Amino acid sequence: MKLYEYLAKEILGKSGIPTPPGRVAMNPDEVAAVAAEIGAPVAIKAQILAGGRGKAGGIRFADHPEQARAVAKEMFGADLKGFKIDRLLVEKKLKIENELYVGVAVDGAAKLPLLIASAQGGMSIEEVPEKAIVKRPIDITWGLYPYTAREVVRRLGLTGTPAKKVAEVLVKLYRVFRAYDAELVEINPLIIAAGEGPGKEEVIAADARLNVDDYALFRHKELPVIDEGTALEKKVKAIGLAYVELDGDIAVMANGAGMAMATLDILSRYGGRPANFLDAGGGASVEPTAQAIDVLVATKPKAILINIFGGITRCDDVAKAILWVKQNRGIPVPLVVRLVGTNEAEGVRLLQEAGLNAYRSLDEAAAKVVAAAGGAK
Amino acid sequence: MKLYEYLAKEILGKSGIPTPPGRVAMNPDEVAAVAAEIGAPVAIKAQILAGGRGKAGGIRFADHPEQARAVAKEMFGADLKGFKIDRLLVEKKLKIENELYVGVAVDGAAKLPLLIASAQGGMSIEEVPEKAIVKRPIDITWGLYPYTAREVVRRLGLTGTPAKKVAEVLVKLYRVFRAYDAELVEINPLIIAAGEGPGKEEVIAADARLNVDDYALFRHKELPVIDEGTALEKKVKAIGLAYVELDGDIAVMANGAGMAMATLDILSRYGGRPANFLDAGGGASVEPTAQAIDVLVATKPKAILINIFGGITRCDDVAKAILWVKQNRGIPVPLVVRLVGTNEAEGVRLLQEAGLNAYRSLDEAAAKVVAAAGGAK
Amino acid sequence: MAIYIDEKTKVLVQGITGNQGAFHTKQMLAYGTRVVAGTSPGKGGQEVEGVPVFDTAEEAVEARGANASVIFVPAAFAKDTIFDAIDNGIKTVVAITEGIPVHDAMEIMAFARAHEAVVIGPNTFGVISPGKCKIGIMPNQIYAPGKVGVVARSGTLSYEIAASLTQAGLGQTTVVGMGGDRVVGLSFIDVLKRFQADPETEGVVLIGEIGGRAEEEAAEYIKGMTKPVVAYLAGKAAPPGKRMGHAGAIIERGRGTFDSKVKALEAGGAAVADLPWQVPELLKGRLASAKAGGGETAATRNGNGHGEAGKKKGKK
Amino acid sequence: MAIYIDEKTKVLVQGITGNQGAFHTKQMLAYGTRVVAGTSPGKGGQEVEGVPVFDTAEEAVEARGANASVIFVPAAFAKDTIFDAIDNGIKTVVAITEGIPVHDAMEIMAFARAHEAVVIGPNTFGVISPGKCKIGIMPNQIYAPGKVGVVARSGTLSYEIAASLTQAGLGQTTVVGMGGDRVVGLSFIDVLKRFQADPETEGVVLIGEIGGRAEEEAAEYIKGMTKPVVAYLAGKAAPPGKRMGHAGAIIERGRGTFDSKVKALEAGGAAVADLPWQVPELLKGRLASAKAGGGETAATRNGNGHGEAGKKKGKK
Repeated sequence: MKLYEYLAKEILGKSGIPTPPGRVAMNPDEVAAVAAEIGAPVAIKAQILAGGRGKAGGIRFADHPEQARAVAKEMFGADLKGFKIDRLLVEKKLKIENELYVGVAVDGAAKLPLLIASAQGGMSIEEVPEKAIVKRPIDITWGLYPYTAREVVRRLGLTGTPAKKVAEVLVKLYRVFRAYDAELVEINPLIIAAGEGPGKEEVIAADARLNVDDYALFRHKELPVIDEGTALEKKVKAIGLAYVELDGDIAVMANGAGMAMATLDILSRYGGRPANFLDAGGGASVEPTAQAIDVLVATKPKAILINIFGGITRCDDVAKAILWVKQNRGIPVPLVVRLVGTNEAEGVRLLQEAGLNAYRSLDEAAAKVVAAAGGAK
Repeated sequence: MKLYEYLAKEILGKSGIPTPPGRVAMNPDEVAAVAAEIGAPVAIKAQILAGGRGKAGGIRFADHPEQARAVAKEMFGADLKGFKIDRLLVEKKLKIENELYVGVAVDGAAKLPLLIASAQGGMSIEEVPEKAIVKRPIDITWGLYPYTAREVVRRLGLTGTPAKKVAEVLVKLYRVFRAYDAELVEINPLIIAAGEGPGKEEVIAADARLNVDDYALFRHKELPVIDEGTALEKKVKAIGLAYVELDGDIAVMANGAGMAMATLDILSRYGGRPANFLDAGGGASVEPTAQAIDVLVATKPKAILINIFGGITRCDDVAKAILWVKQNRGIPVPLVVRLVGTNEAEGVRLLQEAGLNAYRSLDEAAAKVVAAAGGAK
Repeated sequence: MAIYIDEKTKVLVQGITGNQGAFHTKQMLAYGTRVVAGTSPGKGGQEVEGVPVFDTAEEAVEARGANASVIFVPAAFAKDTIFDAIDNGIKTVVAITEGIPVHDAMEIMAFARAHEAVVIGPNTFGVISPGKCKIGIMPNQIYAPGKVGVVARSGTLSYEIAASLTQAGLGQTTVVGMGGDRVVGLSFIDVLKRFQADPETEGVVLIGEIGGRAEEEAAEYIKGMTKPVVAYLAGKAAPPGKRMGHAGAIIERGRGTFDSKVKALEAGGAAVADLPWQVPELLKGRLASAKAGGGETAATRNGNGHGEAGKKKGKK
Repeated sequence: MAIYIDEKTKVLVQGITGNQGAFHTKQMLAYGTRVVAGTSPGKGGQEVEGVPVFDTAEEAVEARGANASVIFVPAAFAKDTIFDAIDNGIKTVVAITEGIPVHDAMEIMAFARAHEAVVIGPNTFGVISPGKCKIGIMPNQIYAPGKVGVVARSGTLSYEIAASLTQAGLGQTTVVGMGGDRVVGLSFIDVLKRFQADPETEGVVLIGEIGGRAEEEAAEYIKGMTKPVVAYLAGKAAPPGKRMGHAGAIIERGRGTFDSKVKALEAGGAAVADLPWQVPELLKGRLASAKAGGGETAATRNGNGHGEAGKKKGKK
């Protein structure tokens, strides 16, 4: 789950990392009020769950509260990178000396947290040349200690007060990463501001991103629920399954991500164009599977392909789900079912009794559904 | 630092371990008020920093608030195991099914936390036969997980709801141990109460002890400061040195605990009786050393022995401290100094210039001071 | 021989009293797996499918000599349960559970490393050495004993391919599911090393997918292998930037694309099948030429397998 | 030979810019110790007594090849500093710092164990191999190279006894301070094993005190040693139940009493001196009879040393 910038900053702030004075606002009046409260000039930042916001015009500035209100009026409701702007973060505009990147992410290959830092902040870390990035795997058993942070800031070329303060931020950032079950927490840019002169430099998180592991949300009731994706994606997520929208006309359900992808590959090979795919996952029982099929029907495809190789998923459960939808909602388009594996015989029998056919070969089923959808394109 | 029972219970309660309803009271009226509030019968428990309180009469009961007031009047101001009672914990009297002991302590030899549990609670763990005690060292790297707690409760012979709840208490108790830098945290007795029938048993911390590592108090500003020991011991502790009162007439200062003990041993051998001993520690500078000598003088001994083998402690600093006390406060009793080690020549020179003699041999110094104090006893 | 598990493996089912735990205990017993014990805190003393249930792994190991464990407990309890197994000396843990928080997974792997235990999964279908032992949730009927090692990221896709291997007369030494989560215990290389060292395994099938760098890294190792490797990769038609169900299956910044993986694997000497059911034929070709060519490594061969089966080309 | 440190040891002083750090750097250099670097975060680039100061142990190890470290930082920073040293490959850490929280000490020892490093201390006077290397705060002038190993819980008491050994012509291979805190890195047995294995060490002096069970455990090990051991124990006159400065030096529930320790050590074959300055004479007797008796273990000898020197008895 991605958190809005302002929520991520609230969490960083609570953890002792300095953030700019400011607050989120839900309408232009509130924007003007916050600008008056914290003092202009201010930055007005669209709160959307996507990167590259700055370049897309999602960050603007105002020199006084009235200007802030005017700018806010333009921004609210506007579309930014596919998201409608419904909240703005109003912050004191910062005097920037230097911009760094610091982040902690899960490194799947190393099976460890990875501390990432660069002296070239302000742009997406993907655009920073590899040699300007410091990466340091952290032993999750022991955590990130100040000495490691000192080693990293030395590699960034920092000295004096900025070195000390950035090292402190790294230690706190890792704590946030752990405490909030983050997949990624990053501050970009982490800015160094002049403060009141040499030795008084300040280090401030100017932008922040915090993505919390969906699997760990059960132990983070303190966090607001933020739903991403289209309405349909949200609906399927609520059932507990994975759903991806594509731009073709054949709706696809398969069980297992690898099988789902292979099914798309095979459809493509036959010239079919998938409308979406739905991963029925491992071991979904009758009811969620029925709900999932219902979702597929609702996308109004030209045809539907259900491809199940039963392991933890039982073929008879899938058959029951199909029959439930057929009987209760109706399936108005051609449905091709491929059903093998656990409890296959029982599943096939149930479908046959209801006059539905089930294929054993995926090859055959794919050819069939492409034809049913009007042939190769 | 030892915490009073009521403070220890506050901490356990905040950590999710059930404690009896109740509150501390500082006078008989308050005791009666608490008794009325929580409902009689109540237990009234003297809050002192010593064990064995129950046997010594420090726990009494009352059936109604007026009786509670009367009992409290008798208890306040009374002496209990060398402590004057100045606060009482008033708690709901519990119906006890079963009494357990659970605790976590630092195991110096294993260099690990040690989980200790026994089905024979209610008495001092020292009195429980070794074979009735379950000990389990905890890998501090990983902590205490529920599975370990389940293994321990199984060894205690618990099953069903009590097993489940006691296991939960163990996990929480370990968290308190770690979070509060405890040297020891124990619940004794941890009682199992019948609750509303089978499967509804409740597990409640009826008494609790929490000793926090003095060295870690700097990171526990949330805790109240509780001073133990005599006035003099407190004074020396404030200087940052270790002081122990004994019952003889020769005041002893040495540097290092081993040396201090050896000095007492040698004095004893010559028939001398130490009044106390003060460990000047490693590397104390002039001012605290002078304050320490000042404390020794204030105990009005018949003679004073200062035995310094300088390592991190410098002999010249010790000499300066002695001279400062001599000049500013006066030393009215015979002073025998033994001074060797780091900066010895300079220290001896300073003493000699002020007309004081310093011995190189501890044997000789010990004999001398015993004679000065009136000979062997 | 087989890798990770064989006929001597004594299996503990953790979470045996749950629906999935009980169902798959029955399936594993039916397959002939020596399921010796189960755990379920608070339910010690019960039986599931004739298997005794204990409160703790400690008892299960003491009383029944379990030396491998399979995890069916809910995600929130998985870390504690796996720690329980490993701390009590179990060196092979198969974590079926889906939805384990990734921080828990990192801690599990660190704990396993410190105790020299192997964790297969999480979010895996398990591991099977056909005819000897099955630990997992895969269908019983699709495997056969034989000479092919199979390692896969994805469950059902591996069933598809295992079934086609069996149908083609290519039995398996062991089929290993690495698991679909972002942090899992085994890498392709870990498993390939075992297959390379296993005297009974003559060829290996690697079933990968887009995203991450695991297949590219495996390709480097394959260069030094003396046994032929045939790969199938899912996700050719997947659009970049969309997460395809598995945590890793997302193409980001040109990394982990289908083409880069195919290229790396072929450069490493593996053959890459276009369609799942082409794997057996490709492998047969490779096995035949390996027999003819002796112990050369994949890197010294110059066969480029991609499309071989489709184009019906023989070995050069 | 010496144990733990010798003329090849290159020392890093952590906390070199503080008063104690700077003072003892000077003393160690004066003794001839190869102090090659210091650390003090934020003060990299400075020099102390001609020794270069770095911000991190990493730089000190890279630039100067430090392979041992001595800790003078305040207690609150000790854990981070020791982790820094160990994580950068230093295998011998001497922690002088007093007042380290006991939970930090437990974590330090776990970290050291995981990294196969030795921590001497905390709250130790250090370790010295006379004539070769001194890492610590002990006076320079009281030691001499020789054949006796000394291990002590307490600093000043060990100075007293080391000085008396030197005066009696008994030089030392190494003198080790275990440290006075409740949790320290070394046990008597750890050090005795090293002395037993060290070809140059011919006899050992053990300086213990009341409290705990360390001396009793050491006594068990001494039974199997081929080298003579003489012990001195402090705390004979200490009243039970009072903590005598050191964390462990308290007699509780009849454990760790002076008499129980003397009994155990004598049963183990060690001689126990009544007074510190009797140690050299006792040791000379033991060394002479060990030479006469060859490689017998302490347990096979029947000498009871307690009071030997006082009573001027010869060896039986």
